[in-house]
Amino acid sequence: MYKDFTDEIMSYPGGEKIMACMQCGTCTGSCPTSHAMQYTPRRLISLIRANQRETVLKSLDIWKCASCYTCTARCPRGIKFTDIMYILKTLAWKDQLMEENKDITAFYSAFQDLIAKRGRMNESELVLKYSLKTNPAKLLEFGPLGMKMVLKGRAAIIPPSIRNQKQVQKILELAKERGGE
Amino acid sequence: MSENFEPKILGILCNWCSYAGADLAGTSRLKYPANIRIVRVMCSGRVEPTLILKAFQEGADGVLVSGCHPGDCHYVDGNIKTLRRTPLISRLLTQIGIEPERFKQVWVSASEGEKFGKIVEQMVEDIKKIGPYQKKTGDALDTVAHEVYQSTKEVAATGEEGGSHCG
Amino acid sequence: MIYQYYPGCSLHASARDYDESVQGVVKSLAMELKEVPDWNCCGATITPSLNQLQSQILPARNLALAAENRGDVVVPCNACYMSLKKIQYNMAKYKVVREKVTEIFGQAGLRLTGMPKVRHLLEVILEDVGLEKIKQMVKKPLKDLKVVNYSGCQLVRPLGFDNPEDPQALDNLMSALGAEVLPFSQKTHCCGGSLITTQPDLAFQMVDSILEESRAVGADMVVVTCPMCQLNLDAYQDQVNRKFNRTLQVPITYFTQLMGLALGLNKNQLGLQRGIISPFKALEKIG
Amino acid sequence: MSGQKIGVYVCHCGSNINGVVNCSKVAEEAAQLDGVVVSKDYKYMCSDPGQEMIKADIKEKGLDRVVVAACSPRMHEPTFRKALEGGGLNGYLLEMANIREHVSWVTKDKEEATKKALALVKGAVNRVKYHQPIEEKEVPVNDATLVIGAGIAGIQAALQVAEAGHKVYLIEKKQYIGGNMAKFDKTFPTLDCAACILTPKMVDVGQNPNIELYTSSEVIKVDGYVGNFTVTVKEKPRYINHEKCTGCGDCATACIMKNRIPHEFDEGLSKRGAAYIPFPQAVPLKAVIDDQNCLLLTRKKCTLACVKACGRKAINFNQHETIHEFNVGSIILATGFDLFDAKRAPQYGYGRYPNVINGLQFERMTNASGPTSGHILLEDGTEPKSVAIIHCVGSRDENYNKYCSRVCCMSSVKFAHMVKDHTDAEVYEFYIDMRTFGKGYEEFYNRVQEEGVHFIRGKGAEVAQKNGRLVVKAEDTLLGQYREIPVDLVILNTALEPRVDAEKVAQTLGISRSADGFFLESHIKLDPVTTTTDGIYLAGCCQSPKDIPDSVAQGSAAASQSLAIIATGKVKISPISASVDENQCAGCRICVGLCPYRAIKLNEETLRAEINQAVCKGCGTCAAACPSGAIKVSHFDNDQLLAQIEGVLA
Amino acid sequence: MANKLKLAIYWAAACGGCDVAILDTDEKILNIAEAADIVLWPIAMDFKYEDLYKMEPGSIDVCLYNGAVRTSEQEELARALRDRSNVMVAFGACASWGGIPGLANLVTREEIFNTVYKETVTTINEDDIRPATNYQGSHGELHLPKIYDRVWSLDQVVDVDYYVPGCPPTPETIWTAVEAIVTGNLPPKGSVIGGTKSLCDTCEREKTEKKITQFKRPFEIIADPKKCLLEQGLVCCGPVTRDGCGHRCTNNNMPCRGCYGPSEKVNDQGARLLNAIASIMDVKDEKSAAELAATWEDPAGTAYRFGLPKSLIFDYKKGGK
Repeated sequence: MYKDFTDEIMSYPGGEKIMACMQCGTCTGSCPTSHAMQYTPRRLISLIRANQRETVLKSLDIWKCASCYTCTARCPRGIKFTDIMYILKTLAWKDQLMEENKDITAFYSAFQDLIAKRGRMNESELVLKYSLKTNPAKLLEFGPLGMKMVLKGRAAIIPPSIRNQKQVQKILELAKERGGE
Repeated sequence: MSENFEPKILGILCNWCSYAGADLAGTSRLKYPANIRIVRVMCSGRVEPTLILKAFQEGADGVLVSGCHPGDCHYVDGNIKTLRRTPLISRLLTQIGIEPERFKQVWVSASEGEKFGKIVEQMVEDIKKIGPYQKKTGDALDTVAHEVYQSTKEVAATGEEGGSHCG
Repeated sequence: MIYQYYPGCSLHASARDYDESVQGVVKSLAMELKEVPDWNCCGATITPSLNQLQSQILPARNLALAAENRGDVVVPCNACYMSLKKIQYNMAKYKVVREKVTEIFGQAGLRLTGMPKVRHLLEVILEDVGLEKIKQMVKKPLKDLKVVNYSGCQLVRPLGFDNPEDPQALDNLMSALGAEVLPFSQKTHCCGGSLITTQPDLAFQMVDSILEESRAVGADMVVVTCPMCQLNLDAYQDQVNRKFNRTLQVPITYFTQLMGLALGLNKNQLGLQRGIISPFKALEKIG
Repeated sequence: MSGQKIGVYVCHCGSNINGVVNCSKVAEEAAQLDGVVVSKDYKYMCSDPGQEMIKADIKEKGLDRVVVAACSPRMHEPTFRKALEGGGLNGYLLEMANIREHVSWVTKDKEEATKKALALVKGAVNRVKYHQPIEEKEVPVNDATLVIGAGIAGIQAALQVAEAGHKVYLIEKKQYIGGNMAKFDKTFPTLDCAACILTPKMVDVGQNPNIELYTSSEVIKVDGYVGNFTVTVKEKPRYINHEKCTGCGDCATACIMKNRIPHEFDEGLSKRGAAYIPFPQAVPLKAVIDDQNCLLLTRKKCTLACVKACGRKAINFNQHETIHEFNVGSIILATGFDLFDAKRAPQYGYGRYPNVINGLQFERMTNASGPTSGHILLEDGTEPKSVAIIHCVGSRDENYNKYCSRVCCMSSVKFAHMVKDHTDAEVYEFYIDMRTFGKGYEEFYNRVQEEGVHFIRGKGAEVAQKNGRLVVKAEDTLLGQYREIPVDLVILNTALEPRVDAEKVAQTLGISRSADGFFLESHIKLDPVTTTTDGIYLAGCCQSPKDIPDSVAQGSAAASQSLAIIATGKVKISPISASVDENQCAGCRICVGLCPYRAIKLNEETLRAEINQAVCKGCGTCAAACPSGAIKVSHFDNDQLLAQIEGVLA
Repeated sequence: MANKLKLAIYWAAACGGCDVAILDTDEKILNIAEAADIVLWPIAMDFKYEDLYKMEPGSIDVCLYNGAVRTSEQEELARALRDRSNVMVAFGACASWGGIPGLANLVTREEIFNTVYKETVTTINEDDIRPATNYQGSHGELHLPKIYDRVWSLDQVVDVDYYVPGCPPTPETIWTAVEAIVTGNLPPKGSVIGGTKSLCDTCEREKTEKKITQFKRPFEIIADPKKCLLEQGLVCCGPVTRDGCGHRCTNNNMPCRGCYGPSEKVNDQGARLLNAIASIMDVKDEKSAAELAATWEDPAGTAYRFGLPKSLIFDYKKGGK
């Protein structure tokens, strides 16, 4: 369906300018987490253009993006690298190619499940679900902070929800059916 | 509409920016559809709707007018006159039954060869969707009318034999 | 002026203080906020990481609901603000997004009847009320209060209303309220909000560099415009300080809380008591 | 239109056209067209044999119209017009069909290309039937030249014209000449002292009797056309009598605003008063009074210390602006560039951190007569131990300027050398690509590499302060790692941008600008000096960023263009112009206000519009607007265009 | 009376004003009657088709055909009259350029039928009966003319010798035409009876440099009777319209609507007018141009009030080019 990985990335909104990259590294230099990456943003672009799909999607580096959009704002060639990171993450998620990381899988799916269930987010339930999915001992870690939040009145005791939850579920399902593109 | 409909597009380009821009597309070896036929004018301000209507009369499916970007006119502000005319010409064309996709007025500078190619590409695509321009030559019943006329002539001819002039 | 209010999930939970101060301030400014009926979560940074189309459809539903009513959509949360603006941008720019969203909407009984303007609360206050008027309304100037202003990322990038590298809006507002605005290079550096749960090591470092500079320049508090930033810098501050051996605590306040104070509202009315790091000591300066 | 004899010539342009378009088929089919008596295809029509073929056919076969299907008329129309004239036909009886740029080079499918080429040929054949002979107009040339801008390019051009014995009016907006180059210390790649090579030229300008220098002056109006421009120049009052002033500087010492105003010439690194001497080698070496800061001029209140201090009574606050008018034959535009304001990219900390400076500030710092007497110093007066040089600030960047500023790689290498030369500091250069293409440039780069400069391939992304020290954040792309490099001084090598008033200047002179905002040349390769307006030439950075050797070369080239016109004594001007058919004009006045050159007037006696042929440039806007169809534009008239449209669509 | 002129007058798609205009020549009508024998004038005398078909080619000296061609009957008569007339005159704006009926070309026949036979509130037509050419009645089959898809000017259907412009032609114009015909002092074929330049030529209103800041409709302002109407924002067709009408409209402070057709060198009346007017709009950017242009209500209907079928876009010979 796609000529190569570059072609695939370019087919998504935000991915279209990837061929314009001149490998200047402004993205990496601007990135608050690139210091912890094996493949820096600039290198990821190189890898994409070298058709190394698996290497890229397997890498946990793409999950280190903090969505701060500094690379996007500064890119001298107008490449929306934050959007490309999102595209990479969705592909890795869809094709289940990412290296195993319980924390990431559990947190992201807990969040997504909550939206599907209630339409809105609440931190208490999210943390609870996340901890149960990973390691219930985590609850002890979150415990002190959670208590403080409760005491300060900053934890929702009754989970919020919306009236037309069916509609939200329906649009989410329809979106999923359409390949998530 | 036919499967392999290839629209004919007339491009009227100003000499200094857009024609040079189209030249640049050439010198840069950019490929774009061969549907456009370019006619050069010195300034887009030279373009009058007569030229556009003539194109449709001659079987064009679309007309593209292009000049220098406002502020960059070789003749100071000829393109300002172009931009004054465009909205009224577009409305006139729409009113007389020419779809808006068929007339485009754009700005292409001498350095925008790539943009020129893209514009042509887009226009060809848009016009392919709406199909060929139907000339306003009237309805298919022309032939019927003609037949009626012929038959009345026959009636007249038969009548002549025994008739006389009146009035 | 009537506006449509999209509070976002946090303001009904962990950022109740923000919501309280927003309500207080808008009342003083004679702005009317009406909540977008039955709004849903915008998907934040999670949904776009998992499913491209879902991440378009979620905020799009909010726009469709908002389009039924009149008034600009006012968003107090940076992340929600960006999500909503981004879907607008994508729908305008990409035909495929437009078509898929409308197609799905068609099947779910939704219709996008217009494109309401999406604006951050700070943007609305500065543009529609204006600094001049705010200056006149100040009852209790924030004199002697030294603040650093932290706009965060998504207020200014990629579709924000202020300079993405050196935003001015918050500085101007705080100066107008009488506070002393200290130079701060971390204004738009990321706090790591989206990574704090899953990759705390990365995020803690980011939180620390923001807090560290605020302490270095001598700020009494960090002013924020986003519940995510506030939570990160406030609730995790003790953990971060422990990790990097810092001793000083810096309170993190919402711009609306300080604005409320300056406009003469009561401290507790503004949720100031809800800060994990209490701002009260720092606020003694202004009495 | 019967009885015409048209010759059609289809050019192969080697394989450029014939590789895609079936030229012989086009020629064959063109032969069938009404009025065509000769139709041939040939390898290179623009070659001598090609042109001879046309001439011979005109003579032997009695052709009265010619169509050449070849490259763009913008390329070879003059060539083939000459060929027609060689055969005894008026050059305007030619029409070209552009089957190279508009067909063979842009079309993939050969069949489609051939079809399109034939359509264009049909259009040309149809059109040429309506062509009329047009005589080109010749006008005498005024032998004076106007040079706008007295930087290195303008100075070079002015001197060259003046030395050839012709009058030059040299106009400079600033109070002194020399432009940006006067601020430099050393020049790459030879490390010549900029002042040593520029100052003699500046002095020559001051002394050459053929050069009339106007500083503090601006061109406010240009009328006329090639050979006969009338230029209006506004000279601002300087409040100094130049005859009397000796440039001693006593007024500067006396001024009560002394040391209070940032000095532009030192890029803000030093302070001056409201009365000051711009710099020691300034030409003219006269005092300047800054009307924005002079207390007398701004607040009407001052002790007049300068007036008292001036022994020659040269200060005169009653001066007013003067308007001058000159008649010149050609104009050389050399207005130079503005430096990108690094504050527009706040991530680099310019304006926030005092030890972040731009290239020109560094030049001033290293200049022996500059604010630090040639020492590279930090704000606290100490020498830096580590210096970063960031390339491409504001260049090669969609957010600011897409183009490469061309001089920064080399000047950065020069800066690195200067730092190494003046201090013991480590130097880090952050670059995207090294572009050292000139004579001796790569060698210079090599030399500086060997001096121990660290070249880091990665664009500096941000300058921050950590623990009281500046750090440059960047990716070392060859390492594939994010790096933070602590330094004491950061030099931002910022982009060269079009002057902020470039748009106004372009409008005043009636010339165009390219997408990047610089003035537009006629042809980027073959005609980089002339503009699209005849008689106006470009030199130096106002056309595009360039270094000193290129600016000088272009200054000379522009001068030779001016001299060529003067030598010819007369110029041909485009004969394409509009005229009014009195028998059709109803005097409605719609056309009158449309002419950008005010060439149309209503004759109050006949109540008919009249067009001044000498002023009309032939754009045809009036003809398009004339409701009566009374205005004709030669060579672009309705019958010609309509016939062509009919042809290309047939 | 053998050398009396044989005159035919026919009324096609028109309002009838042209016939009235002939009567309007007042006492001159008597002169016409003196000079000519009227061999056919359906509005005034009883004629049958066969009377016409029985006539020999050339048996009519002059035919004044008024009205545009919209139906097969009108085309049939045009051809029959042409065949039998030495001189064919398109009489009035409708015959010459399509006139007011020609504005129907802005919509299709189907759209017109839908409006007339279906959509208007007062229409009750449950069986959706539409005009048809054949009808089987109790006494046999009836035939009705076909309504064409568009309106044609006379010269798009048959060869025309002269044009008498106007809606309707002024008595002076009619008399000039008749006089020319009677005296045999005929202008070149294809001539239009009237001036050659545009109406502005003889318009006495004061003209200055033109600029339009807003388009106005005649009812919106009381125009200054001394100044050019165009300069006051009223769309006046004078600049593109043939002189010769005697300024009937502009003398009454109303803008010219163009009924005398295009002046000599104007190839497309509407397009030329529109372009001329657009050129003097007082705007400098695309946004304000669009905004100002939007204040001109119905550009095509104004610029082509009397000449739409002769616009280049519609200008074909019927049944081919």
